[in-house]
Order: sequence, then C-alpha cells, then structure tokens
Amino acid sequence: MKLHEYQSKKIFEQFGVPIPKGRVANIASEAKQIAEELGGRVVIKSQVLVGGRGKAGGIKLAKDPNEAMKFASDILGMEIKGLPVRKILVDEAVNFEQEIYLAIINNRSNNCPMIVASASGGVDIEEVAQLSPEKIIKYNIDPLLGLQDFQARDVALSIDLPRVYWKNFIKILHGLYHAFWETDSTLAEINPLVITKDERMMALDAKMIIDDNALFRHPDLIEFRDLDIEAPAEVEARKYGLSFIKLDGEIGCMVNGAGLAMATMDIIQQNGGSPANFLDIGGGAGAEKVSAALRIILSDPKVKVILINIFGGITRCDEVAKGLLSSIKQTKIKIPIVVRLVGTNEELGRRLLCDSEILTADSLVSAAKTSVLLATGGEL
Amino acid sequence: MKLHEYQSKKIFEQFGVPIPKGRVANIASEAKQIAEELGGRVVIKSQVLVGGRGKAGGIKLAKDPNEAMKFASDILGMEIKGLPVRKILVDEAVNFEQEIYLAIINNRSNNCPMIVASASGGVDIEEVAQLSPEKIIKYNIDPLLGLQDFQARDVALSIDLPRVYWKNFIKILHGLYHAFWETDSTLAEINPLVITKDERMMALDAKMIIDDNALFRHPDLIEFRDLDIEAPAEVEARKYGLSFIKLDGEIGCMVNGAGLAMATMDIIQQNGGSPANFLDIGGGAGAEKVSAALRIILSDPKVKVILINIFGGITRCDEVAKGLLSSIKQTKIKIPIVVRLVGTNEELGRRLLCDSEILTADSLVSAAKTSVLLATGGEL
Amino acid sequence: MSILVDKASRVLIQGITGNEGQFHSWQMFQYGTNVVAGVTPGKGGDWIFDGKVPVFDSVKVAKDATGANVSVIFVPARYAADAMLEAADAEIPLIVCITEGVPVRDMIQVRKFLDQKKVYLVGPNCPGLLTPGQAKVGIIPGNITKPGNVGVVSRSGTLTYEVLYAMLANDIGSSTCVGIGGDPVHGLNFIDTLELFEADPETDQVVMIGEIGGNEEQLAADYIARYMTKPVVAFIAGESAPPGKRMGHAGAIIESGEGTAEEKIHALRVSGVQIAHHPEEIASMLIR
Amino acid sequence: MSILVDKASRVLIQGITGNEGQFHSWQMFQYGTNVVAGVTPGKGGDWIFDGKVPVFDSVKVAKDATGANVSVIFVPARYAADAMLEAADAEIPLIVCITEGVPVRDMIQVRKFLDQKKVYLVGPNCPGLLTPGQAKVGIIPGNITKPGNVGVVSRSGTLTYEVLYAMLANDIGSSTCVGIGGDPVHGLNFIDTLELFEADPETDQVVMIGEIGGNEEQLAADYIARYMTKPVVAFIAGESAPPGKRMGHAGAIIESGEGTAEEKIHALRVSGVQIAHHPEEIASMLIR
Repeated sequence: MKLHEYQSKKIFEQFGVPIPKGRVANIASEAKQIAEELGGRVVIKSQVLVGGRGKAGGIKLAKDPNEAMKFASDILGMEIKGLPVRKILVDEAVNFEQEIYLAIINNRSNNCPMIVASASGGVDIEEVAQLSPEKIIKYNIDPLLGLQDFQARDVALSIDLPRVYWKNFIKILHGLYHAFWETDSTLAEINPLVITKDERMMALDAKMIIDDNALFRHPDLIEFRDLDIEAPAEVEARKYGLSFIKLDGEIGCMVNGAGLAMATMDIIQQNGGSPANFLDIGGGAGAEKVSAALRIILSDPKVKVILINIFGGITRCDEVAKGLLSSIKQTKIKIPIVVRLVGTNEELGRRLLCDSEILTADSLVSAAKTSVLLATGGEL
Repeated sequence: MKLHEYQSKKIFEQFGVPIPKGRVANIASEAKQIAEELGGRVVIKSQVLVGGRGKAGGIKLAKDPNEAMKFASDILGMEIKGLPVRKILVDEAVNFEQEIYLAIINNRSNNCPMIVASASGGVDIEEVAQLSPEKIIKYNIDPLLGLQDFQARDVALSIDLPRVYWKNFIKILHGLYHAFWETDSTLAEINPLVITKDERMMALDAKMIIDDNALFRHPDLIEFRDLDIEAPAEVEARKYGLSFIKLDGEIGCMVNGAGLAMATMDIIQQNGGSPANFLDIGGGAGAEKVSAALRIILSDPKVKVILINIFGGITRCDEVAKGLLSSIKQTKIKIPIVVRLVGTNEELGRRLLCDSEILTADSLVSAAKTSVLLATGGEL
Repeated sequence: MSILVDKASRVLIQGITGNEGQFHSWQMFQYGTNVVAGVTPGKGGDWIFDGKVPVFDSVKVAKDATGANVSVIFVPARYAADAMLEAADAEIPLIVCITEGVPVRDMIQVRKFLDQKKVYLVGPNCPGLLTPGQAKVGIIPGNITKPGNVGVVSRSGTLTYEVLYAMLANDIGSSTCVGIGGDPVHGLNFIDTLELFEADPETDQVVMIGEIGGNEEQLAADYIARYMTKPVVAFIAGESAPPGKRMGHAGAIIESGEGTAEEKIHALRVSGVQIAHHPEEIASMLIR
Repeated sequence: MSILVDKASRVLIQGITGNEGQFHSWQMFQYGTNVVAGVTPGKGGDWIFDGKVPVFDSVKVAKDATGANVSVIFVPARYAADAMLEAADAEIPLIVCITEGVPVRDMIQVRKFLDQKKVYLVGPNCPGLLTPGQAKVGIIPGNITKPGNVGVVSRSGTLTYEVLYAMLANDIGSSTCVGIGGDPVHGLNFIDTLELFEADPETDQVVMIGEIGGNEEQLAADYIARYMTKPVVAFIAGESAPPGKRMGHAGAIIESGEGTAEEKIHALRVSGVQIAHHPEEIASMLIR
C-alpha cells in the first residue's frame, strides 16, 4: 500500500524525523488559511500516488496566501498521469543548502533491510544512479540487531556529511529505520533530506510503501488507504480477494495463479491479441469469487472476448463452471467466453458447460488463438 | 535496583500482565478506604525489599475494611529483617485454584534471557527447586529474535497447563518478557501466577530487579528508587560513586577494586578480625572520593581500625594520601588508620604520609595483621 | 533417486486440522506420502485419517515421537513465521511453507534465524515438492506428472502444473518438482535447486520456470553457464507485463528496470539455456 | 611466545581522545605497544602523541588504513556496545573492552552478534592484556611484572596487580596476563584462556584468580582436570563475603547458594589445583 506524502510525513514525525510545518487541504481557501498561519511563503503539493508531480506542474511555490489560494485551486483541478488531485499538502517554504537522498528498502539478495543514501539527492536521483552509481551508497542492516549508531555514522561518512550534522543525521536515520521497521514498510524514503540555510535538517518529501500482507498488524494504517485513487474495479476485486490490474487490451482474462495469468497474457500477445487485464482468482476460488471476477472483467467496455484459463489444483473445475453458469444466468453476457479447464474435477466442469454458449478449448495455445480471432472480429 | 511489589505490578500492568485491583498506601486509614472501594476483603502487604514477608507477619488477609485498617496499622508499625515498613499494598483478595511460578532471568552460561517456570508456584518454590528439580522448567530465549509464540506454548505444555488457559498464558508470558527486556531487568518474576476460581489468570505477587548500569535509559524508573530502605551510608556512597556495603565487623576497609576489596576482607578474617564493610573506591579515585569514603566508614561507631589498601594503577597513591591527610585535618580521627600503598606514585604517597599519625604497612598480610591487633586492643 | 523428498521422507504437517491443511494433508496421505504426524497446538492427542496419523501440540514433541524429518506448513499467514521458527528450532532439516501472504518482515527474521540453523526452507507461498510415485509434500496435484528424468524447478504454482501436464501429455515424467515460491524473501532458490538436480543421478535434464521481478533467474543463468552439465529448458512468464505494477506476487515487481522478462531470457539464452515461448512448448524441447 | 598479544600486534584504540582513553593510550604507547591508530568519531584526520598516531572517524577506515588487528575500547559505558559491534563488524579479530558499567542487555546483544563473527572479545569491565616487554593492551600497570613463564588469568583488576607485584617481588615473571573481567555476560572466559596457555610453549604454569559468583571457576576446574598438563595455582576472593550482597561487580552475586568461594575452591582442589590463601602467597607456590 503506497502512502501519500502527507501520510508518510505524519509517520516520520511520530518517529522523530523532522518535517516542515504544514497541513493537508482539499479546498483552495483552506490553503490560503494555512499559508497565513505559516507566514505566507508556502509550497503547494498535489497528493497523488505517482512520481514526477513536479514536472507535471503539481508542485508550486507560492509567495503569499493569495497566490497559495490560486495555485491550490489550479492544482486541485488537475489530473496527473490520469489521477485526479483530490488533496494538496501546504508546507512552509524552506530554503536549503544541500539535498540528500536517504531511503530504506529491503535487499532481496541479502534478505535484510538496506540503507540507500546519496549526497546528491533531489528530483534527479535516478539519473545520478544511472550516470554516477558511485554516488549512491548502499548499506545492509542486520534485521535482528537493527540499525546501530556506528552504521549511521558510516553512512554519514560515506556521503561526506559535514561533522556538525552527524548527531542530527544519526537521529534522523534511526527514526527512518524505526518508521520502516515498525510499520512493516517495504520502502521508506526521504528525497530530499535537506540541510537548511539555518543549519537544520528536515525531510522535504516523504514516501512509504507498506507491506499489504502485514496490514493486519497495523489497523491504524489501513485507514490511510486512499480508495479515491484506485479504479473502482480494483477496489471491488480486493473485496473478493482477487488480484486484478486493469490494462489497455480487448481480451479479458481470468486465471488461477499469478504466474499462469502472466503466461496466459504472454500467449495472447504472442498470438497478436492484447490482454485487457491481469486477474488472478487465487487458489481454491469458489463459485462466488468466479462470478465476481466475471463482473469485474465485464465492467470494462473495451473487453470483446473473455479467456478463462483454470488449472485445477486447489481450485475445482466444477466450482468454476458453476460460477460461470450462475453469472451468465444473472447477467446477459453478450460477448464470447472461451474457457480452458484442466485438473481437479475437469470432466465434471466441462460437462456442466457443454450445454451453454461458453466455448471450450483443450490447450492454452488454442484458447488464446480462438480468443484473438474472436476479438479481431473473426469467426470460428 | 530492586523494585517493590507495587512498583513491579505497575510495570507488569503496562505490559499487559493482569494484576489484582489494588493500591499502595502509607497510612492505615487509606487502607480502610481502599478496602471499601474493593468490596471489603483485601490483602494487606508490607512493601519491603526482603523475602519472607509472609512468614514475618507482613502479609495479612482482612475480611472487611475495619480489619483492613487494623492490619494496616499493625504492619505499618513493623520492622521486617531490620527494614521498617513504610508502605503497604492493599489488593483485592483473590480465590485461586492453582499457583504457577513464572520468571525471566539472565542465563549467564548461555548469555541469554531464560524463562523459569513451574506448575508448583507459591512460597515454597525454592524448596520445590531443591527437592523436585524436575518440576522447574528452564527455557532459553534467543535475545535478538525475542520470545516466540511457539516457545510460550512449549512452556505451557511443560508445566501441564490446561489448554483452556494457553492463550491467556501466552499473552502473559509475552508481557512478562517484554517487561523484562524493555526495562533492562535482570529479574522479572511472578510468584504466584494464579488461576482464579472464575478461570482468570493474574499475577498475585511481582518482583523486578533493574540493571543499575542501564538506568540511564530509564529516567522514569530512577524515581522508583526507594531511598528509605537503604542505610544512609549507602546512599551517600552512591552519591560519590563508591561501592559500599555495611557489614558487622570492627575493621573498616577502603580498597580500590572489588576483587582486591574482597581479598582484603578475606585476609582480615583469616587473621582473626572481622571487616566492618566492603568499600570499593573504584579506579582513578581522587582526593575528594577518598575523604568521602573515610567519612562513610567513620559514620559506623563500631569501627575500631581502618585498613586502607590501595594498589595504584589508574588510582594514584599520592592522590589517595592527599585525600587522607585532608580528611584527618578536617575531622579529628580518634581511631588508628593502617595504610598500604603500592603502585603508581607510591613513593610520593608514602612520603606525604610519613609525618602523620597514619601507620603504613608494606604487605597486605602485615597490614591485615596490624589492623586485627589494633582492633582487639593490642599494641604495636 | 530424486531430490529433497522421497518415499523414505517422514512428513509432519503443521496446521493439519485447519481447512486447507486437512484437505491437502489427505491428498498427500492418499498419494502414499509417508505422513507420520500432524501438529496443531491445543489438539495434541487427537488422531486423524481414520486413526492413522497422530496429532501433537508441538513440533518438538511430534519429532521426538515420530522421527519426522520434513515439515509442511499450512497455517494462516499471520502464524506462518512462528510455525517456521518452531520447525527450525526443533531442527527439522526440511521445512516447506505453503502459506501465502506472509509479511516480508516476518520472512526476513525467519531467514536470519534459519541461516544459523542449517535447515532447508522451501517457500513460503509455494506449491511445495513432488517426487512422483514417492512423496507429495505440498499441493502439486499428484496426477499431472509421473516418474521420469526431468527435474522441474519453478517460482510459480499453477504455471508449474501447466508445464507438468504438458510434459505428461507428451509422456515425459519428472524426477522431482520443486516450487520455490515467488515471495521476495524466501528459502531455497534456483541455484540451490539446480545444484541438487546437477548432483542427482536420476535427473538428466532440468526445466526452470521463472517470472519477472528480482534477479534470481539471472544468477541462475550465471550458475548454469559455470557449473551445469545437464541441459536446461526455461520459461519466463511476464513478457507482456507492464512495468511497475504488482502482479499478485510481491516478487513480481519490476524493480526500476531490473528483472524484466527480456533481461532474464537474454541471460539464460547466453548461458545456453533453451527458452520456451509458452508452457506447452517446453515438452517439445525436452530430450526423449 | 605469549598469547593473544605480542610485539607484532597492531593496536587500535577506540575512544583515544577521551580523558581515560588518552591517559591509558599514552601509557600503552610509552610501554612500547605498537599503537597504530585511534578512533574517535568526529575527530578523524587528527594526530595524537606528537603526530605519531593517526585518529580516524571509524574502525573500518582505521583498519583499512593501518592494518590494525587488536582494538582496545575506552569509550563511556553507554557507547561501549556500539564500539564493540563496530569493531566486530570491521572484523577486528581481538577486541578488548576496558569500559565498566555496560548494561547486561547490551552485552547479551553484543555477544550474540559477535558469536556469528568469530572474533575474540576480552571484557568488558576488565584490565585488559599485558605481554611483558611486548604489548600492554589495556590498563595493567607495565612496571609490576616482567617477562616470564607464568600465564596469569583473572576476573579481577587490582587483585591481579597485587598478584603480579608479589610475583615480581619473588623474581617471577609472566608470559601474558589476561584480565577477563567480572561482568555476568562477557567475552573470553577462564577455559578459553587456559586453552591458550596450555598451547603456548612459553607458558609453563598458570595462575588463575577468581571470585565469588557464577560457575566459571567450577567449569574451569573440570577443564583443568581433563585437559591441562601445566600446573595451575589459584586464588578465589570472597570467602568472607556475606551471601546475596552485590560486591561492586554485578558478577559477584552469590546466586542462590551457587558460586560461593568454598564451592569453587573445592572444585579446583579436586582438579589438582593448588589454592593460595591470599594473593601474596601465590608467588611462593609457583615453580622457580
């Protein structure tokens, strides 16, 4: 679960990472008021869960409350990379000397948290990583022992941080590490961590991603989920425990298993078609889950054909067939459905479907070919 | 630092270990009021830092508020093993079915925390440990990983706890472990942990010892230190960073280093004398510390001779000599002082002392013999 | 013979009385797997499967009583870490965690602890192991493969079944199938498994099924080029996946350009691995 | 030659610019110890002792620059754990922590981490090591012993000096003196040190100085009976100590009847160890 900047900053603050003064708003007049409280000069920042907000015009420096109101109004009307801006963060404007990059992520190769830091923080950090990888410091942390002071000092040394800032930096890095660890994050990032002209350090931007699998431990964080930014279909899918991602093609897919779902999409593409979605119904899905999945796929008007590929293991083919039939009964489905059923109770499943209009295929490749043919207006 | 029962219970409660309802009091009328609040039947428990309170009459069950007041008044007037009772804990009386022993201490051999548990808890636990050691379960915990659920279950299994209590027990053991670990305890003990007649579990008694060396991490716990129960001399000693323990003999000792201090006491005893105290002035002690040490020793009227044994390493012999001379100048010391100075600046130290009345010895054995002789009224 | 499990394996099942656990345990049992014990805290003393398999309260007790040397875990995600730690603490040499949805932080701690213990972990979020005709330790359907000379290792679940099924349709069997799971932090990896297959006299060729995300396939490619004498056929799922979207597995995230299917396929091809375009094609690329 | 340290040891000092650190570092330096570096975070780039010893910001940097293979720690108690972890992480093979008052919990964590690293730790709360004429690594006064054939190992500080001094008065020198410290959780123990002395060709006999609390002396007695060929003379302090009172060292608590001086003396005597009644007597019990 990605958190908004303002949410991440809230968590950082709880763990002792200094942040600028500021508040979130969803109407322009509120931005004006916050600007007045903060002394006039503020930064208006769109709260959308995509990168490149600045370049898209979603971050503006306002020199006084009136300008703050104007910019807030502009930004609240924007869409950035397809996402409407519903909230803005109004932060005090901070003058700074240096921008540092500081993040903690999990190092998959070493199975431990890793500090990533650079003296050259800011919007171009990815370019820095590309062009001057030596400017990016990576530092593994023993997950059971946790971050130690000497390690925080090593990081400060590695990025040539002036000594006068060490004490502060160590405190901030401990805060970031704890925020990362205690909230089950998979990413906790400060970019930039600035050194202000009056020699303080603070996190001007903040990004956190929480491990969805660990949300049961963090009931307080679940409230942070921003349903606004998700397609309604994805929200619906989550409700039924389906893993769904909307794509741009015409062939709707329903598969059990993420790997098989990807392989199915690959075959569609290899045969000249384009998948409309990724949809993994998971293991052991029953009839109810199947009908929900079908509903979600059908909610996309671009879908011309539905390909269902089920390899029954935990999932039983007859259950899938039942789900399909009941959905068809309820909704009048106008587009063709191609089904491939193999594995547990496959005979039973096929028998249930043989009297319906659902097409069956006996191999994945033939199912894909049939779907592509139908999607491009061909006939069988 | 040993904590009182009521203090330990306060900590336990913070960590989710259930305790009886109750409150601490220092006047009898308050006990009456608490008993009224708790419904009449209460236990009055003296809060002194020694074992065997019950056998000494320091714990009484009162059947109503008036009896509570009477018992409170009795107990508040008591001395238990030389310690005056200044506070009592008034707890609701609890009817129970079983008494369990549950503690966490450090296992020195394995350098890790260890759970100690027994189904046969209660006042006779030490006897159980002697007579039926198989009834005492010991279980090591990985200090970096911390207590895991399966281990708590293993402990529950080992003490044959009925299954209906497992969930509760696991929660209590986690609470106890966290209380132990988070407060830098060297002991956290519940004896007894009872199963009540209405099938709840709670800690009827509580004992914690906090690592003195870690108190800098726990400013909130320092307030718990009960100066009342310490001899004024020991309080004074702590102020000066001296390690002092009052004993019953006649020869006051001042030594640098705990091992050497014990060896010095041993030699006094081997030569027929008896040490009045253990006093380690530590490494690098200056003149001020030495005078304070001397004052503390002299505050014991039983002391007839003072033996000072300094092996100068970090500690400089001339500093010790200066401290002695300045003390002698200030206070008129009527008892003989025998000094043995060896090591760093020993010549300088001896020269400073040669004009005073202080006796010097050139070996530890001769210093001890001289002291014993003087203490028993002999002459040199 | 096979790798990791065979008919001599003495299998213990953690979470044997849960819904999923019971269903799959029964499948394993019926397949002929040597299921010697179940563990469900609080149900010790019960017997399951017509009184043939005893249930214990703890892994330690179960191991002492039955000599179990493999544990399969079916407990819910929030208890999975505890179950793995318990099995490792009891020094069960092979632990197979089927459970999906285990938090990454839990797995980081589990891995750190297990690394000290010298036990094998397979999974979590994996279909487990199957040595056809001998032992089914997990959820790979028993009827979609038969004994043969192909070692199969995969990060995926049903995709593996697809491959085994296509092999069977072509009359090709397998020595052992290993589902290593797709989570970012997990136990046995491709290299560990390839090493075991390389050393196994019953395995003549290997099928490797990967997917986007991470760099395990690239590391495996390097290992294959340096040390493998047996031929390897691979399939990598996710060529059509858009970058940066989560694909069901936390592992299937394309991390800033790293871990694309193209990159993996290229690395494997350079190492002399044959690449199948779709799962069904694999069967035709294997040596008869 | 000696054990653990000799004139080839390249010694680094953590906390070299603190009050205590500076005083003792200078003593070590003057003694002729090969002090190659100091570490004080924030003071890297300075030089100390007339520009002869460089100061670094971190142990890793210091080790890379100077090849240090021993670290002595003089930092305040609340920073000692971090210093030990830093030295271990930099893989300094011998770490000597002089600092007293380190919290037990810190030491428990440090020990657990160090056990994975295969480095030696001596201390904390110890006087350190002295190989007469070669290297003084800690605070044992250099002038109270001389080169000789007696290995000395002790849980105590000044009590050790007392013994060394008495030995010197009888013209007996030592191969190496090791102060292992008296804290409940510490590094090198009696057995570790006895093993090293047993294997050291320059050591012909051993003096062991123990005190009340714990059971290390009893374990050492067992080790001596089984494996030691060299004669051992021991002194145990605390015969006159009342039970249950803390004696300055957290280690010197008599734990419910365990760890009394009587018990230790008995165990050692049974193992053939000669017991001295007081420190000065030790010298007379050694072989000339």
